[in-house]
Amino acid sequence: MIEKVLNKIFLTENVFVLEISKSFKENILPGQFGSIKTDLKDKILRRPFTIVNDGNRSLTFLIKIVGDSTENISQLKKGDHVDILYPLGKGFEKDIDYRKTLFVGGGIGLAAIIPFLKGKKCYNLIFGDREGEYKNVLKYFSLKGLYCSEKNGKIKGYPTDFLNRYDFDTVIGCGPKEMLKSIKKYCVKNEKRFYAIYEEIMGCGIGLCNGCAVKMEDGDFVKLCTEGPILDGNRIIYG
Amino acid sequence: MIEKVLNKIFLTENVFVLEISKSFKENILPGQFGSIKTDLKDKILRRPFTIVNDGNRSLTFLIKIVGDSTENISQLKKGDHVDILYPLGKGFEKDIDYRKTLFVGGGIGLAAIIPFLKGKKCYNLIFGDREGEYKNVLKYFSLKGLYCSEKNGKIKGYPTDFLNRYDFDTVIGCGPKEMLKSIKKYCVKNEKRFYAIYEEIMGCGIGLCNGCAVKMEDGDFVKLCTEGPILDGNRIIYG
Amino acid sequence: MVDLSVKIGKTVLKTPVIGASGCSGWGVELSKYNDFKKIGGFVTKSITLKKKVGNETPRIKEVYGGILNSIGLENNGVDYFIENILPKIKNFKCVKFLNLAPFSRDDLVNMIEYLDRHQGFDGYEINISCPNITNKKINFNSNFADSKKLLKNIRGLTEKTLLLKLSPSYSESFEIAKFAESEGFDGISFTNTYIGTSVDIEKREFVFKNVQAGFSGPAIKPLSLFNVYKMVKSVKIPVIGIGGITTLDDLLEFLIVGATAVQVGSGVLIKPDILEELSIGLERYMKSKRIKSVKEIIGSIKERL
Amino acid sequence: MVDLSVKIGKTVLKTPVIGASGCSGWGVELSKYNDFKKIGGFVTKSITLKKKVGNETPRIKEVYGGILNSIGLENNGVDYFIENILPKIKNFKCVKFLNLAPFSRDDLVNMIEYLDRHQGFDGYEINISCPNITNKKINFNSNFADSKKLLKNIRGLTEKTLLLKLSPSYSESFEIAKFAESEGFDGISFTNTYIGTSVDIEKREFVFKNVQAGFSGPAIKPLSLFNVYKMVKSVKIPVIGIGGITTLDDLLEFLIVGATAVQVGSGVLIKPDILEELSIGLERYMKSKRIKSVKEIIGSIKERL
Ligand SMILES: Cc1cc2nc3c(=O)[nH]c(=O)nc-3n(C[C@H](O)[C@H](O)[C@H](O)COP(=O)(O)OP(=O)(O)OC[C@H]3O[C@@H](n4cnc5c(N)ncnc54)[C@H](O)[C@@H]3O)c2cc1C
Ligand SMILES: Cc1cc2nc3c(=O)[nH]c(=O)nc-3n(C[C@H](O)[C@H](O)[C@H](O)COP(=O)(O)OP(=O)(O)OC[C@H]3O[C@@H](n4cnc5c(N)ncnc54)[C@H](O)[C@@H]3O)c2cc1C
Ligand SMILES: Cc1cc2nc3c(=O)[nH]c(=O)nc-3n(C[C@H](O)[C@H](O)[C@H](O)COP(=O)(O)O)c2cc1C
Ligand SMILES: Cc1cc2nc3c(=O)[nH]c(=O)nc-3n(C[C@H](O)[C@H](O)[C@H](O)COP(=O)(O)O)c2cc1C
Ligand code: FES
Ligand code: FES
Repeated sequence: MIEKVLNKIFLTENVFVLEISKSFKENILPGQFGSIKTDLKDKILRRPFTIVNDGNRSLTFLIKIVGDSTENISQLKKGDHVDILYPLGKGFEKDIDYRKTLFVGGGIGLAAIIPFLKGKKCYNLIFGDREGEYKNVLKYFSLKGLYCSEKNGKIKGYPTDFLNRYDFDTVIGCGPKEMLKSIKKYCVKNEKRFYAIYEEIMGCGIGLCNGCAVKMEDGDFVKLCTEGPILDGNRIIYG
Repeated sequence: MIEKVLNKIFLTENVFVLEISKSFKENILPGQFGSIKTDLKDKILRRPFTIVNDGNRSLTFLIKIVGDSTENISQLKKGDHVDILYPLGKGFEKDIDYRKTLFVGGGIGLAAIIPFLKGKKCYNLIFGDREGEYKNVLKYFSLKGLYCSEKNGKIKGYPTDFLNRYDFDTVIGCGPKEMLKSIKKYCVKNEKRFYAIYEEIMGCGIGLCNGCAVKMEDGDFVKLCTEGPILDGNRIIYG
Repeated sequence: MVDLSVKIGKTVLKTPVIGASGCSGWGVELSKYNDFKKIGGFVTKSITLKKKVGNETPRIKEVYGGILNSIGLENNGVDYFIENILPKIKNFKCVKFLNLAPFSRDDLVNMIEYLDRHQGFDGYEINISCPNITNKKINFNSNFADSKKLLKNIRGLTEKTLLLKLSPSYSESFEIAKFAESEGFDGISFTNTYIGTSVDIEKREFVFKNVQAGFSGPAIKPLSLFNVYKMVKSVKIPVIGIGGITTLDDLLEFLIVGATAVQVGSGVLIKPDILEELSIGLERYMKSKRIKSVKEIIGSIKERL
Repeated sequence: MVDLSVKIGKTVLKTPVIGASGCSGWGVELSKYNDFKKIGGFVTKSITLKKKVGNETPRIKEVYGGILNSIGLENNGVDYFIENILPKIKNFKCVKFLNLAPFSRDDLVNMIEYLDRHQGFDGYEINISCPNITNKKINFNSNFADSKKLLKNIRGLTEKTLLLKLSPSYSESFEIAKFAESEGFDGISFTNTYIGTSVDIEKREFVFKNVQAGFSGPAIKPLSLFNVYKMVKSVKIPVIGIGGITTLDDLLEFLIVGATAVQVGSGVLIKPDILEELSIGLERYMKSKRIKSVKEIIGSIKERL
């Protein structure tokens, strides 16, 4: 599917918001993603990015530059073409009791949390910002929550150090694997539900290749791209 | 060597003049060329282009878009970087008696002729322009000569149909292989000298790989990139 | 009208463009991106007798110009396929080959006997060349004698079209192909992936737990084009050319050297509608060159003797 | 200071980065682009006993991610080399290996006897693996017995460092390498180019008159990385890793799996100063990681047993 770039705003030195046209009428559920193919000739695979906002005429992404493809996407200008497959992945359809749910985001993992908080007044959010780069991002999406960072910022420490400050029965989390691992430890010990929005390198993104397998506790593998990306965080074996 | 784009002018739909900075002080002889590496990741080899003008602070090229690399080069903007090796090839050092020499150019082969005519008042030039695209190019370089074209244009026919109109002992020619072949036939029959500025696909362009071999009449092969690109047109076996 | 159809065994494909095993899933996902009436067909993911859990992650790594994969034949076994998948793909309008990955001759015989009682597919592609199964004992492709024992009298078990998928990493592949021909196989699918590896420099470890992985994609096309040409010279039965095909030019090169049809693997992972796109592209090419039947292209290479 | 030096036989190279045969010309052109005091060395174009005219054009074709070449060992023979080229390269400050391409055992013996009377080079790389010589009889690499006859007692002819260059296209290469080791060879240069082809669609002809050509460049790196790892496991003498190396990461991957040094071929054709660039890059990497000697990197792969 070829869409067009509508808008691109850099929020930090290497994190930017990308808005593209949306030709498919399907509405997008939280957790669903699009998979972009750049025109870099030596890059074979598409790259997956969470759909952060479904503006029914446009799609919004929050992307951090980590390698060649994200770098290439960051240079797109208004009107440029984007080769993207969407919506992919299984959307989150369960209803959420926002009073009893804790959202935990780490770094660019925040992107996967944003769709859940759109238009919501009160929610519990802990956001870990290792190098303290994401302040503008929180402001841009007008997100409020417990903001912690290892280096600067008032509250020092990892997001998982503050779980016990909240009364919740479910965690919805996305971020680096170490963070998800320690959330699992906490949730299993305290019998909390944990939905992890997981990230693994993908091949096709549409269920053809078995390349995105995630190992679960019963030894079985689950396809992240079609059965995820939101999985039962308490059963994932974090590689 | 990394040079900078100073200027780029499209003379026709797919022929453009490219001017780049010149850091090496060496002066450039007619026939010498530069070899450009684009940033297209799937294109391995450099592409050779005749140095059309040595402006001692800049180098000028006349390039026709025929494939991906020439297309990529045509999109360079002022200030962009150009990865180029130059000067390459053996320059033409013999003196030329312009009254007794006939220059014959075919299509983009004209580029290799231009350095010989720079600043010259009177010379004999036959220029074959198959689809009649090169009028502006001749004007831009203020070249005058017998202009023939198969399709439109006053004088119909191939350049080689008009050789007998001139009194000469030497031909300096560059263009499609069929044209060079028929010039050879004429020059061998009428015992004329023929310097052919030959084009063959190159590998390294600097004498490392033996990939640019041109078969000569005594069965031997000659390296186009270091012993050429100007060769004895009467001895080349045109593939 | 131009005729793009080709025949392999009893199977007639509408176009010579087929989705390769392992990159076409079970066809269900593929049907969302291609009009199955306009493509040749697809080969299913490899099916093993019993459920097979795949290899550890990572299973896939992009390298310059291609993909390294170490999936490890992950599938739920032949019973699960018959109950849950076959019903879903039975009515797909294109040709369907089931790729079988036996670990022993009994496996192969049992699988064919189970499957042959059912309809809804056109034949089998026997895969004896998976590079991601480290257990050397069952790497038939590397051993001519083992392969002969495996393939002997398989022909008698089924009337359906029978293909053999071989690896480019063993010179034995050409002998095994001739043996399969003598045993009545209908075609040879050549090549499977090439054996490559990749190192994580910081961790000083191989990226894949099995060390080796299967290399595929545009980077290996010149190798497969030569291998397919050599195979066409070795057997008279149709050869299905596989390896790095992603453009119309690639497709034409394989047909010209003598491939009766082609499979596209990595190309589908990048562009899931490529099977339809290549079929339409071929049709347009033939119209523009006034070529009435694709058979005029197949094997049209001018040999220099 | 960090120590980048490596030893192969009696030869000590200042860095493990060497220009591959056929892509380094005679070193003369290369000396204009690299400070020879800062690189390991280079291997000359293949030398044959008598003058050898190369193949018909085209001899080189760029394909996706690599180069197909069918040069055909063009050179003016050993006498011309001794008279016209050796004097020019004698005083170059880096290691120089002469690549010899024998068509018979006598060729090889004569060439070494002629050359060994002279100084100004460090050793020989015997090339028995050129894919562009169609005369099957002299394709030693494909036949273990022929190779043994060719290489038997060659060691005694010279005190200089002796390398054997092998092709990835024949499984015999590993046996031949072990034999060369037992015969006292100092190292194995692995791999030569892979066999590929290309078709001119309009003309319906193979691009190369010999049909097959040698495939090299970044596209084949994962194949060579695995081949070199397998060779390191097969012989104890140093293995020089070759195949698609164009970046520092590539160089590190080959050293980590156990290559004592590497050769860069196609990479030099693209970037003639790459030998110096990679050597400097390796030095910077070692300084940043506080690695005192390159020997700490060589073979540092954590094996998963
Ligand atoms: C379901 C899903 C949703 C995602 N959503 C977002 C998003 O909203 N915003 C965003 O910026 N990124 C997101 N990512 C990650 C994004 O896909 C990678 O950043 C991107 O693929 C990197 O491509 P690259 O070529 O720039 O980097 P590469 O050159 O491919 O790799 C650079 C580095 O990033 C790592 N990396 C590459 N791909 C992934 C991956 N899929 N997951 C984790 N690490 C990876 C590599 O290991 C490497 O160290 C998502 C990934 C998944 C699987
Ligand atoms: C010594 C020399 C001087 C040259 N000077 C000029 C010049 O001043 N201006 C100019 O526009 N071009 C010049 N050329 C040709 C130029 O190098 C090719 O046009 C260029 O390499 C094409 O690259 P590409 O990637 O755009 O096309 P490709 O995709 O590489 O090829 C497109 C088509 O052009 C043909 N082609 C490619 N390379 C060559 C080549 N070297 N010679 C002939 N045909 C080729 C191919 O066969 C193909 O049909 C010169 C070539 C040589 C050898
Ligand atoms: C991710 C992936 C999974 C594959 N799985 C299988 C498989 O299960 N069985 C099989 O016979 N081939 C399998 N293959 C090999 C392909 O069918 C094909 O032979 C190979 O990839 C070369 O073609 P390509 O370059 O077009 O991908 C797989 C390839 C890839 C990339
Ligand atoms: C144009 C060209 C010419 C070559 N000539 C020779 C040769 O004469 N002798 C030889 O042993 N190898 C020759 N090679 C093979 C290279 O030495 C090297 O083994 C191969 O190209 C793989 O390395 P690369 O991918 O870095 O190029 C040649 C390679 C190329 C590209
Ligand atoms: S990425 Fe291919 S199946 Fe999930
Ligand atoms: S192009 Fe390499 S030697 Fe001329």
